[in-house]
Amino acid sequence: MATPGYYGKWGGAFIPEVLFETFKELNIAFAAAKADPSFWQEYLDLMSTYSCRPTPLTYAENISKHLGGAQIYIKREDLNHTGAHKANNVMGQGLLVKRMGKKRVIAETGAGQHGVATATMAAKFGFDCTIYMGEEDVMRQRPNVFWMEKLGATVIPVTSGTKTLKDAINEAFRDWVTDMEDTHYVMGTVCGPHPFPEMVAWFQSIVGTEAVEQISKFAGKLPKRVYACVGGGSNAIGIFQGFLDTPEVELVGVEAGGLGLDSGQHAARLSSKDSSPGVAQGYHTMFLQNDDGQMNDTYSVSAGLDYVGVSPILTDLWEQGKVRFEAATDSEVMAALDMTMKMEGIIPALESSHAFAQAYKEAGELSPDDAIIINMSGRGDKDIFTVAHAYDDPSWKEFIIKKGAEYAA
Amino acid sequence: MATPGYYGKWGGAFIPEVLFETFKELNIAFAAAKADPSFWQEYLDLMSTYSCRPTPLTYAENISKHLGGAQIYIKREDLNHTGAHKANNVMGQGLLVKRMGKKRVIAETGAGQHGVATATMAAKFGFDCTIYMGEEDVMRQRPNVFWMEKLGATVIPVTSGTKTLKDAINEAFRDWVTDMEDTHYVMGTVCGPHPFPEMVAWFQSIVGTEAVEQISKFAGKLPKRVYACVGGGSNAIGIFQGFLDTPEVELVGVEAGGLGLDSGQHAARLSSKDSSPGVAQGYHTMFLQNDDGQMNDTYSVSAGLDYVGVSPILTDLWEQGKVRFEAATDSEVMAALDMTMKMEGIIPALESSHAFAQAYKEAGELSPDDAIIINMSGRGDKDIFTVAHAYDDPSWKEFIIKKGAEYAA
Amino acid sequence: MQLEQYIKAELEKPEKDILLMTHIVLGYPSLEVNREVIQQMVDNGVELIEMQIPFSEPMADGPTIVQANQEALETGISVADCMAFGKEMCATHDISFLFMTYYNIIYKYGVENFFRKSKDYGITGFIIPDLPPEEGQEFLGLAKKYEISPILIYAPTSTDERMQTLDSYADGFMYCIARKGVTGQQTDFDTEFDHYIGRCRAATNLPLAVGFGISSREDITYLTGKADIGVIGTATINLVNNEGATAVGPFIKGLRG
Amino acid sequence: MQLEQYIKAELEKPEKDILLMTHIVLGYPSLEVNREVIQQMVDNGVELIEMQIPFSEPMADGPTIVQANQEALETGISVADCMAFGKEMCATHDISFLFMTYYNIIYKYGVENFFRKSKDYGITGFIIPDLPPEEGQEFLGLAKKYEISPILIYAPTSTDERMQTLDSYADGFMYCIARKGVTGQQTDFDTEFDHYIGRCRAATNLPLAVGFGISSREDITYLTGKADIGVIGTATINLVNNEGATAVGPFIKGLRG
Ligand SMILES: Cc1ncc(COP(=O)(O)O)c(C=O)c1O
Ligand SMILES: Cc1ncc(COP(=O)(O)O)c(C=O)c1O
Repeated sequence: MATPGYYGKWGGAFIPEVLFETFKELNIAFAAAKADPSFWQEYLDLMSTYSCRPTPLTYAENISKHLGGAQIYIKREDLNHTGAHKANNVMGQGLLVKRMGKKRVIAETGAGQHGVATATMAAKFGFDCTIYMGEEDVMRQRPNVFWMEKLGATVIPVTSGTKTLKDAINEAFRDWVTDMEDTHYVMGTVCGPHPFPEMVAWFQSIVGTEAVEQISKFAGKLPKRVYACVGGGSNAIGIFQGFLDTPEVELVGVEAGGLGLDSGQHAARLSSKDSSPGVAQGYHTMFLQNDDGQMNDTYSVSAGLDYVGVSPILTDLWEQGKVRFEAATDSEVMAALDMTMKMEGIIPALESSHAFAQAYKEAGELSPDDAIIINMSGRGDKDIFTVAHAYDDPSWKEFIIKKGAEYAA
Repeated sequence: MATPGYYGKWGGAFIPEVLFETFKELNIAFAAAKADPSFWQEYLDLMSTYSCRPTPLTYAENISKHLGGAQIYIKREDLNHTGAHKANNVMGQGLLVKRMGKKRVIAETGAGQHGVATATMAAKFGFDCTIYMGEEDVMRQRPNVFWMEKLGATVIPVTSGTKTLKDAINEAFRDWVTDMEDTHYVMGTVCGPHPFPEMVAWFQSIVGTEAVEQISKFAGKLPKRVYACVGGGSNAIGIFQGFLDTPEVELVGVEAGGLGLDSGQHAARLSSKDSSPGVAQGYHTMFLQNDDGQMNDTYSVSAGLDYVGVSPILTDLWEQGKVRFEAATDSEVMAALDMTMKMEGIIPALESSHAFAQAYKEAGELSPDDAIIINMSGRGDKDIFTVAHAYDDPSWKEFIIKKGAEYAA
Repeated sequence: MQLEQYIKAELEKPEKDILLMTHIVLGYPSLEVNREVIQQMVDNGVELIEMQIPFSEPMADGPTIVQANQEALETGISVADCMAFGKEMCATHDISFLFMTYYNIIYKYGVENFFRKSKDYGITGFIIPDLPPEEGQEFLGLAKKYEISPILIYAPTSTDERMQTLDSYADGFMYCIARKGVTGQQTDFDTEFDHYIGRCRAATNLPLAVGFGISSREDITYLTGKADIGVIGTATINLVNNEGATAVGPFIKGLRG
Repeated sequence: MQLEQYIKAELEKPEKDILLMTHIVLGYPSLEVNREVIQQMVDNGVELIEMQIPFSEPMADGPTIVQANQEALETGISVADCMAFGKEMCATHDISFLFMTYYNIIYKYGVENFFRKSKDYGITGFIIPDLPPEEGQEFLGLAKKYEISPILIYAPTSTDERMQTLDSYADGFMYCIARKGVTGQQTDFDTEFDHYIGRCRAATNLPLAVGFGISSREDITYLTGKADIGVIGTATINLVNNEGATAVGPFIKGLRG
């Protein structure tokens, strides 16, 4: 890295001047924490007592046999407290906030997972908490909103722009520029201005560190490929970090192909031709934007992947050819989810199901002597409204109609 | 134990003659498994790779300070795959079924947790799966029904009797007497005819074994008290087994107090005066029944505790004075849930919240030098419809009304 | 012993190749209707009637009888009402009456008390589907003491060895369930059944009753010569539900010869 | 340099204790209305106008301007339209026009191309709230080359040291945001503000513009003597929304002396 905060030409810290000191302070605090081994130890202790780390690596025996190719292992981030890898980042930032002596946290959330994780962390650490969430995502992920509120957070639906993740990020920044002394913005993914990408990647590296050790133990060798879905990129960079120095391991980032890459209805930044370099939300990366630099309205069945930008770290790795990017369409994702539930008894989040879909497409190309890892970033329970809707499940509908009528009465 | 399957005068195997051979076979297979150390090792391996065992012991620092009494530790069974301790039992029985060469499993379910766990296990092991669930519980726990179906199970709503757990058990037996050669009935709690209580207690003992080790490490001593909610009693007996030989540890089973022990609207077998010895569902225990021996219609905000009987093992321990039984009312439970969410960022299942409620009532009596453990049998996400309803949450209602109208259109 | 003697005596009557035992859920739909149905049964030659005392958890029964149990209980019928009705029936009709119920009913009533009263009334046997002999030592002892036959059950899943064990405890007759499952579904009679009933016959000297899914003249004809008693359960409940109590007489009459 | 000279020259005019800079979101509600509003502003003595090229992610703006950006984009306005309009305004009115936008707009347009065209049109400065000098080295170099003032921002959170650093890069004037937060909320002027503006003055020789929440004659009166330029942003957007473009003239007229 030439300039701190840059990954190749990607990254940076395009922040309003009013936050200059806040970022300076954050950079200093983060650097100090990173340099202090006791901080990481405190983090590991917290994650192993409050969450369930190390999370298991599960051998998907049935699907491996069914596909007849590589042996498939699943890294179980769904078993974290709050149900996703988001907890890794959030609890780490929580420790940092405590160190900085701040008393309030804010966050954006797309799928709601990061919001729930942040509200949880705030409850645990005794912080005030406000969560910004695009109005459309509030609709898609209502159960998460309910729990955030019950955890003591204030959830603010964001009605500007496309009413999704990127707008929630803007709104969180608007809060932060108003109230920065006591407030830390808990960025939920490995994006945004420096030092967020570095910080989030650091906390998420716990996934990769564990995964390397586990696969070596269980499969007796490194995996041929590692698959992770990519929204902002935090779960992907988390697991990929375990394998960056071993080029024989192919790293595959899977983006939301939505209705197909040709449909314009997707959120594929690095696997489609629809993105171009840009600067927004505080950093330089490949964005889905028009020729004028206005951000596009992206689409995905999964709220957590429905985002215009992508981690500058991943963009750099992509540019260097160190990570291959692919997209899985909504329908491929639903099929992969279905198969994973029925054959392994595991319910991946819709986001994570993208990684499963791509791995299933490719597993057959590999030999039964090969191992691959799918990073299961989260569990799918949270997606019940979306999944039941996608299945067009009649008894679910009937149930909701009945409940609705009961409440309307 | 004088007679096998008896705990004091409780227990037994009151089974229809048609199942005689099935039980004989089961007893033999179970005894062989129990005597085979490689079976337990296989179980441990499965639980540590497919689920997240050992589950953590979390120190509830904020609430401990707030209540000013004992240091409160929470055993995190919610972090199991499928979200509750039910997985321990189910995966164990799954291994046994595999050993017996059967191809189909059936189960009853109350809260739906055991149903989801069984459907999950069946998917993992490649078994056919049918789940019996009281129609009233189907209504209360619809999301679980949805997931069971998606996991490949057939869910049969039971419309007989009170349409709750006990009726689901009857119905499961009716299935079993029809189809026993290839079918194993995965009893979900530590009740029913021998060998089920012994078997379920054995698989759940993993909780207590871990808890003893963890509390000794974290608190440097044994706990003063251990709290667990008691439906059938499996999570309670699971953790209690770690402490049965150390009488200085007081064991507290917490039953569903519903609207109060005087209201008749509860499910308190051992902590109320409303129960009497009886024989039903294949075993001898204390039942909530009338003078004629007809079972009462029990009540609790939590489907998983809403049951007329209770483990014969616990009844024996109660009779011997080795476990104290208490009841927590619905409103105490909601308050405990609320406090746990807001102060610790943890969402216990409504069932588990009973244990929290009782522990919170008593923590202040103890000294800050004492430790106590609450067994968190499961996570509360599954209860969103019940909890949101109990909170009378307006935006949740609005959401449901809107969704309902959308589906009705 | 009394029950077995009664059965053997009836079977010796020249026109009786096979006896009939019918089933009644007490209080369903009401004791009045029970009374009428029993009258029809007796008038049309039924030799044994098992009167089921309803229980809230009829684990071994199928949907029709489950619902009958439940609805009977909803009318508020008590075990005492059932006992009194049993007493009345024994006094009124000169055939053999048995109580069928689940163990908890007897257990809560007081097992010995239940035996004593039943004996007084003239009840000849008890059928308790959830009480295997291993759990019923007290019960079996009292059965001996009060000379009420404990009817035990053979199932197609019973091994020869198990049948012999059961035989050592049983009395009156052996209740052979015709197939796996609960009450109320049709049974297919085939060579497998013949083999099974042959095993039953070999295992015990007691008369054999065959129940579960017996509903027609064809069934009874098939059983004649193989078994000693045909048990009609759900069939009459359905009949009463659909056509009323008066349909029972002609139905019973039509079953034999 | 040109911009600073213009400001100093204007301030030397005897009747001008303070200058006014107003703000416009291009295309909101339409370029026609923008044209009319600018006419009113110019006619009533405004010395500088910052024309915001709408962006889909206006991170540093408050709800009114966010919505204006969004609605402008929904009309289909392009960056090219905005440039052409800027050119027209520079040609029509003899005051100072600046472009305000977020960095991505310039970046995608081509930074040097954007400078070249703007220079051609007569644009005097750029305000880019998400481009701190650390990220804007190329931008600042081009600003020098094309003699367009890069307007940098002082905030109440800026330390004296930071202010000096910014001063070393800035040109034209210094944009002092009156308080933390986004555009559009009222600012309370108090001794804390006075202290802050004193620090600003000490840190730079450039003229000071004060913006964020300036909306009334009282505000302008308060700023007079402390700052050189009062910036009216959201206030005129609200005015046009509520009372139409013709209300802008009297409003502007009423702000000063
Ligand atoms: C379960 C899950 N997986 C993946 C993502 C995508 O985020 P990222 O790419 O940062 O891992 C999200 C975001 O909300 C998520 O909730
Ligand atoms: C989360 C949870 N806790 C507790 C129970 C009660 O069962 P047991 O007493 O067997 O632990 C249930 C039953 O469904 C449950 O789902």
